[in-house]
Amino acid sequence: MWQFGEVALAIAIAPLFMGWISQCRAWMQNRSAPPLTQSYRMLRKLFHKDAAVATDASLLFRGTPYVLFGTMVLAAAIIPSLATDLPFARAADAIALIGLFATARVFLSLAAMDIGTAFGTMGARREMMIGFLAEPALLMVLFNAFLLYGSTSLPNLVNEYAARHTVIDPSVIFAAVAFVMVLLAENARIPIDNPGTHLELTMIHEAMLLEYSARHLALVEWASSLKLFNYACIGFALFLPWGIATHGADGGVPLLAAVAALVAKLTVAGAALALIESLSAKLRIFRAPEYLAMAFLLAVLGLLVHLLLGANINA
Amino acid sequence: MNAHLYISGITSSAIAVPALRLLLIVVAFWIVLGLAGLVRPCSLRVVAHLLFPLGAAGCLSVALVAGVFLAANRMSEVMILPLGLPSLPFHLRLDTLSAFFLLLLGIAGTGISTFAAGYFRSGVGTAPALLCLQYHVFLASMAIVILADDAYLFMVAWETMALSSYFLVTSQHRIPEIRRAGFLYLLMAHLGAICILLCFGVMQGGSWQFTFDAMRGASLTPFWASAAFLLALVGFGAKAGLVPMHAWLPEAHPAAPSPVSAMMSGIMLKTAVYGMLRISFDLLHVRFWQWGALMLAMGLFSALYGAIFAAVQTDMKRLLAYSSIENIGIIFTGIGLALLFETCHLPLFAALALSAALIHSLNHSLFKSLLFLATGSVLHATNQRSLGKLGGLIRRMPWVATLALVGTLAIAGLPPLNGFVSEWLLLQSFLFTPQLPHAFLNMLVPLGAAALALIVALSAYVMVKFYGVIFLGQPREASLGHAHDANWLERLGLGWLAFGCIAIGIQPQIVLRAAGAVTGRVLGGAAVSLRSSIWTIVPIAPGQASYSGLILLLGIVGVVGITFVLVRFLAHGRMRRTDPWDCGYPWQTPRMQDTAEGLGQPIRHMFGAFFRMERELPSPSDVNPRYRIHIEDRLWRALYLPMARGVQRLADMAGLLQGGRLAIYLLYSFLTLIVLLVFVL
Amino acid sequence: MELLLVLGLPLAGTLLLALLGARHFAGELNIGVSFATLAAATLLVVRVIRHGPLLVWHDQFLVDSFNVFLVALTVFVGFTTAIFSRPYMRIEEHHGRLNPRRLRLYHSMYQLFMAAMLLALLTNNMGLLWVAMEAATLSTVLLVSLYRTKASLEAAWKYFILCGVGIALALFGTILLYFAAEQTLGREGMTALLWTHLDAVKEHLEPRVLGLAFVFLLVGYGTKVGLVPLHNWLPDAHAEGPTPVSAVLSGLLLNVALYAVVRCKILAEGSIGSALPGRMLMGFGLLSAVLGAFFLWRQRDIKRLFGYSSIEHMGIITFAFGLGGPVANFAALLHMTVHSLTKSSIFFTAGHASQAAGTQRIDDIRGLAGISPTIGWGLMLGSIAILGMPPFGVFTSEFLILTTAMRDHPWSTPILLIALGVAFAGIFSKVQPMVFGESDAPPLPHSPAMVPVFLHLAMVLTLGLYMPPALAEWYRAAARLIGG
Amino acid sequence: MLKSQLIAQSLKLLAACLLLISFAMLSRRRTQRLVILFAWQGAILFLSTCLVAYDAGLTELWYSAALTLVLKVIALPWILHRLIQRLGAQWDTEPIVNIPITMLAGLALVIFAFGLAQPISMLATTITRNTLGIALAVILLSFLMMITRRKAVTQVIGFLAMENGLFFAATSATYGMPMVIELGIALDLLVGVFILGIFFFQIREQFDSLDLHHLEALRED
Repeated sequence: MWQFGEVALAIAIAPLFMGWISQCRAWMQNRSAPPLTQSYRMLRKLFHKDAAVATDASLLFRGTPYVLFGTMVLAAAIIPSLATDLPFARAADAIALIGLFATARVFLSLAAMDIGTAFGTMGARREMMIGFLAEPALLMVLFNAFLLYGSTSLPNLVNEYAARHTVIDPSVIFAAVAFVMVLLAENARIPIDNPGTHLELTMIHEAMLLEYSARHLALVEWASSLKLFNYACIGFALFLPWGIATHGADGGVPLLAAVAALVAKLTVAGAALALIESLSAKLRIFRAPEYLAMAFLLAVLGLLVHLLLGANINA
Repeated sequence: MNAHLYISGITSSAIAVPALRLLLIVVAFWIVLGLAGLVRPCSLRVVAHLLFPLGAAGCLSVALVAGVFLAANRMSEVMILPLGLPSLPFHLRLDTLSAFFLLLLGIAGTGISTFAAGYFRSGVGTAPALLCLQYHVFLASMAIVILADDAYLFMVAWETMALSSYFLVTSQHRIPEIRRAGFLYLLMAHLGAICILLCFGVMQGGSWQFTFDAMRGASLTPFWASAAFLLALVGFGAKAGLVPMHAWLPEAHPAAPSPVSAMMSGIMLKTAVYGMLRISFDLLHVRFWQWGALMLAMGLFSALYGAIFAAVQTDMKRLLAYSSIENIGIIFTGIGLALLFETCHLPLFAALALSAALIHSLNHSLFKSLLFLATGSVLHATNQRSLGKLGGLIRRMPWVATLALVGTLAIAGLPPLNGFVSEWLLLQSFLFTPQLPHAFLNMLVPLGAAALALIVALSAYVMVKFYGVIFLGQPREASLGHAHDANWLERLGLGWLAFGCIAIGIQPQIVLRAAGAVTGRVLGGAAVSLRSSIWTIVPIAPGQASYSGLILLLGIVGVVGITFVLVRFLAHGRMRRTDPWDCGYPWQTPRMQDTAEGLGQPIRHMFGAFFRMERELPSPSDVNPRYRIHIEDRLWRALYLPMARGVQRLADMAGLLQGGRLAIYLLYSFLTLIVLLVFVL
Repeated sequence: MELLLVLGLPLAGTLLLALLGARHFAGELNIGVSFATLAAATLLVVRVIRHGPLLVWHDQFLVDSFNVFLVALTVFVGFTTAIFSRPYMRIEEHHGRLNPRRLRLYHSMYQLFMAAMLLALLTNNMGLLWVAMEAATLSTVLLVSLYRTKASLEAAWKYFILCGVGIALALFGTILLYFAAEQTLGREGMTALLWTHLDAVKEHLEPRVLGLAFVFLLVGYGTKVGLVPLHNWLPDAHAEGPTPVSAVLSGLLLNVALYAVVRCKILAEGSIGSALPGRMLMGFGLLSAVLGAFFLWRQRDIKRLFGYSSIEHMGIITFAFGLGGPVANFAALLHMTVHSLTKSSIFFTAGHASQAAGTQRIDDIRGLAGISPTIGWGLMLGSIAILGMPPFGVFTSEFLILTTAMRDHPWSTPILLIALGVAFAGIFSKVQPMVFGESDAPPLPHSPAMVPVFLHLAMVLTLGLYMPPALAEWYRAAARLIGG
Repeated sequence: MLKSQLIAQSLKLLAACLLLISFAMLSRRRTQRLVILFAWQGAILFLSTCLVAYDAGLTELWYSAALTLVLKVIALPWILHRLIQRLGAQWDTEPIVNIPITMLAGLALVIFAFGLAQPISMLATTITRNTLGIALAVILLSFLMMITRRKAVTQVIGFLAMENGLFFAATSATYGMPMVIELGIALDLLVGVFILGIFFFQIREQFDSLDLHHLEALRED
């Protein structure tokens, strides 16, 4: 019951979250903001268009959007955004989640290379590069969490947290910063990529979508908004898991509480993201490694801090 | 898989036929097959359509027997053949460890032999019958290596393996590069073998007993135990392609015919892993955590090294060879970790790490042979090995492309395929390293996990490059226009391996159980707890982590299906074919695609320290600009060439001894006499 | 009786071939005589196996388990070499490098050489041993200089002088031995130089004299074994003499010389009571193995290459004898056997290879597998066998030697490792291009005799995988005899 | 008693002469002279053998004395003489090492040999015990001579001188080897010299000189 509600909610409000971020950005850059529903409109429009597919695009190219969407929905089903007793969550812990995202990334890159256009391949190359730099950092963040709560499956993490009302461990701060940096990188936001631009030489994510149109494009866009949403939820589960309905909680009240908490967190997070994005400038593509190395370093620092301060390791 | 079929029934009713005898029969059968080819030396038909399929059947039966043995978790069987040295007849032994590797050999061998049946064409290089002989001797010797229970038989089989594979590698011996590669390979193999021999010499421990049983009993001082371990590490590392003993590997694998490369990379390297496990966990009874740390470091370094070099290759088989180095590195990382845990008395985690290593060996033997065989088909279809001349083959050879895609995703370590399972297990076991009792280890080793993550992600990068450049995009050469798809035998072989990748991916419980049988025997009872249904696997405790490839697969498939239907329903837009848009750039030629070098560029940029690069950039005013880059292994110049030069110098010095003047020769004798007289004076 | 036949037949053959050696059927005759010797030797061997050691003619002749298998080996390889040399010499004649007179010399000297070696093996008298060695030297000197070219003359001259001096020193050693012996044994009859008698009383022989004697004997016979730094004659003689001679030189003569050294070592060790002689052998062995390997690295002449390989292997065997003990001696004897079988077969193929290519320069020999598969693969398999790759028998002995060394003298194993590695690289990097690759050389005028080659290799292969118990028992007995 | 004393004395004297002659050989340049010295050596050997034979009253020693006379005093010198005549190799060119240094080396060798033989000869039961050292010295000296000379002929003479030394050792130290062996040795010696003769001619017709520096083609380069 939680399970499907959660998935439905994720699918529903992911584009809204995206829209909310762009709205905040527009405000901060005092542009006139598009309405919140803008992304829904765009999806509808795309779904109704005729698809134009390159002459010798293979099945891989046409199948990829569905795979992307599928993986993201599955991820949403695993991440405890509202509640923790998710039967699906048994299927994959956080590491498997990273694997799931990697699958999506690989498929997208392959699809981008399928047509054989210069930009597609370039985008794929950059995307994979960012990917293999971001994953170690993310893993280190998870390591922190594991050291704290002795589990890599997110629902159990949240339960653990709820079980003992500890003060925030100092290592968490490092980890959180690292996580935010990874989140920006993985979701093609400034400072690594610019979701708004179509300036060929700088784009990464967009470059891979050049050949997509209509329903395929719609699915990809939806998937990427879901990805951002999922990442946000992972962040919440790791660092501010308040309000998530833990084990045994049932009935309407916790549900409403959880939804409210989620919406509130998303609002704040969206605003914060927009703020970061507007404040920072896009990096040259070869500065990206340094950026992600920084993230990795922070995560490791968190780890060491934790081990040094000798918090109880095996919870 | 085979295990899976049997697990249900067999465990209850353990059959009475001794598995070892069956295995030996198969081995003999292989040798007979090899010799049978010599009856009609040059008829390809007999060899291809009769002998190789029969060999495949042999492999299959080996897999079945080993699988049953593991499933039933039988007691180990021993046998003595009246051959070999007078005081030392051939001892054979089948226990769970050897059974696991025989299972590996059987499963991978089945696919490879089936493929080979369709692969070998007539006319080029060695006569088919000779190839058949060498091929099956190679198979048989690998099986014997795994079954051997005394040092002599082990060494004989080991060197026979090296020899037969050498002849297979040089089957195209008209080409000088191939001869050079073969020479380097055999040289390294021989040196490694001598190291292993010396290792056995150390372990014999007093009594001239070379049976493994006697070695288990031998008591060694820490110094000699470590000496044995190091010798073994060097010897088996040289065979496995552990950096810095890896130089032969990227030379020999591309040189060999594809089924042979598949066999070497898929199975032969694993025999080295087997030997390492046999010695460090079974024969040596004292172990030290330093060994584990060393192995862990070497493994991680090799893995990183292999991944980085694979990323910048422009020859598809070379790329795969380096990726083999990477995977071997991962396997050794697992073994090292297991040693660490085991020496720190954490048997459960040791079992976890060891299972990860074992399962990764099995997985690697599946997807790596799959990919090597796929390159073989590509080679036959296009006569191109250089990535710069391939592309767009997914349209010409859909079968190979599809099956290769499975292998690519699997080796990239993506769920829900098998590559992810082992890497996931390894990462899980890394999570427990903070519990190591050593101050520095428990801080440093977690970084190993990060390195591992980097390596896995890098391998994903490499594989995207591999697949994208060969099968996707536009054909880079006009000649690719009439590439043909693989024939049915080749498809069958590829299909078998691909099926293996998927099956292990969604049902890892089976192999996990098999690995459990091994770890249970090796680590004295410790095995990964299988508190897990057919749905999920739970390595340590359900609270900590669980994974289910099956659910993931079903989930993805389900969601994709539903979305597809919905989209079909709601979106009533047609689909029309046009030219690619590409930012409205009209003049597209295949040469404008990103090349293999281009895909390697970020890696070159980031890990420049690893390479020796020679670049030749075109000048802006160049009418037909040409860009050439040559990447070289630093270790080659840093390590191997100096060695060769040193030997040369010493040889020249020795040459001075023989100056051709008789008086000087007499002087030598004279001085020798005087010196010896002084000795006895 | 068999002994008489074994010694007499080659001598008779010498005279016979001295008369008829120029005829066209001389080759067959040579084979016939060798075969007769082989038959006689087989009888002898059977008898010794049946009734144990044999002492005849006032104990002047001794056949015990140590030398009987060397006798068997010698006559067998002598026989196969005779088979090989028939077509080989035909081809040489066809190429105009030899004429009937030389052939006569060749055939009779070949038989004389066999006779001398058999005498050296069978005699129980250290003095006669010396005489036989000298005779062997003289006969082979003529064989080495058979082509009468500058190179062959030079080689023969060096061979003669170096081995002559060596043998003279050996004589002095023998004299000292006698000098020591007559203190204990007295000089009645001629018992004082009989090995069996000396062996019986070796504990009472004056150690200091025996030490001196051993040094002289070691340097003397060691020159013929080809121990570094006394080896300088060996590569020249092997490279410049006719191939059958190279085959018997490295296949048999070296063994016989080493046999003499070992006999002396037994006495010296027994008298001195310390391991000094063993240590000397080990030192010589290691030096020869390593330097031989490094020499291999830089060869340009195919027969010279394998001459050095013989030095290397003799080094290994000497080292093993120096180690002493049942296993090491066993391994050394086994290595003697497989080495002479393998090496002679290699020389057979190398000879035909150089005939096929018309030169002995390695760089000019290419693609043998293309010219004649039997020669090519024969050379390839032979080299692999001599490099100690299983399942060939050479590996068996090296396995035992290395493990024993690792057990008793670990310090020596790195040296052996280097030696084996360098030797492998040195030989294989040269053999591989000779066998593989392209070639456009014409086929040989006469069909080469490859039967001996594959016969030998088959035997070596068998020894690698399975050792008949009788043979093993035989080796064990010999090893016990050598002791150490 | 006195007789044996006398014999011992004279043997010592002869041994000294032998040593002297070897030194002389070491210093000579002309091959003819060397041959003559070699003959003298043989003669001394013959005398010493006779003395030992007389003293020990062994018939077989008489035989070997006769053998010495025939072989070493008459046959070999004559053959060598003829060879040198025919080959025109009277002059040995400058030795590799110059004479004085050779002499010094020789002196060192003699001391070494004596030191070596001292303890052993104490054991000898024969009256001629301490001649062993001299025999050894002679051997080493002729070895030295072989090393330092350039001409083939001189090397051969050195070789034969070495044989003489051995023979002296055999007779003086041990009253001679058993007869069979004596014969064998003698036979080998004879054959050897014949072979050498053949060689000389072949070498000369190939290299038209007996100078050894022609024989340095076979080498590791």
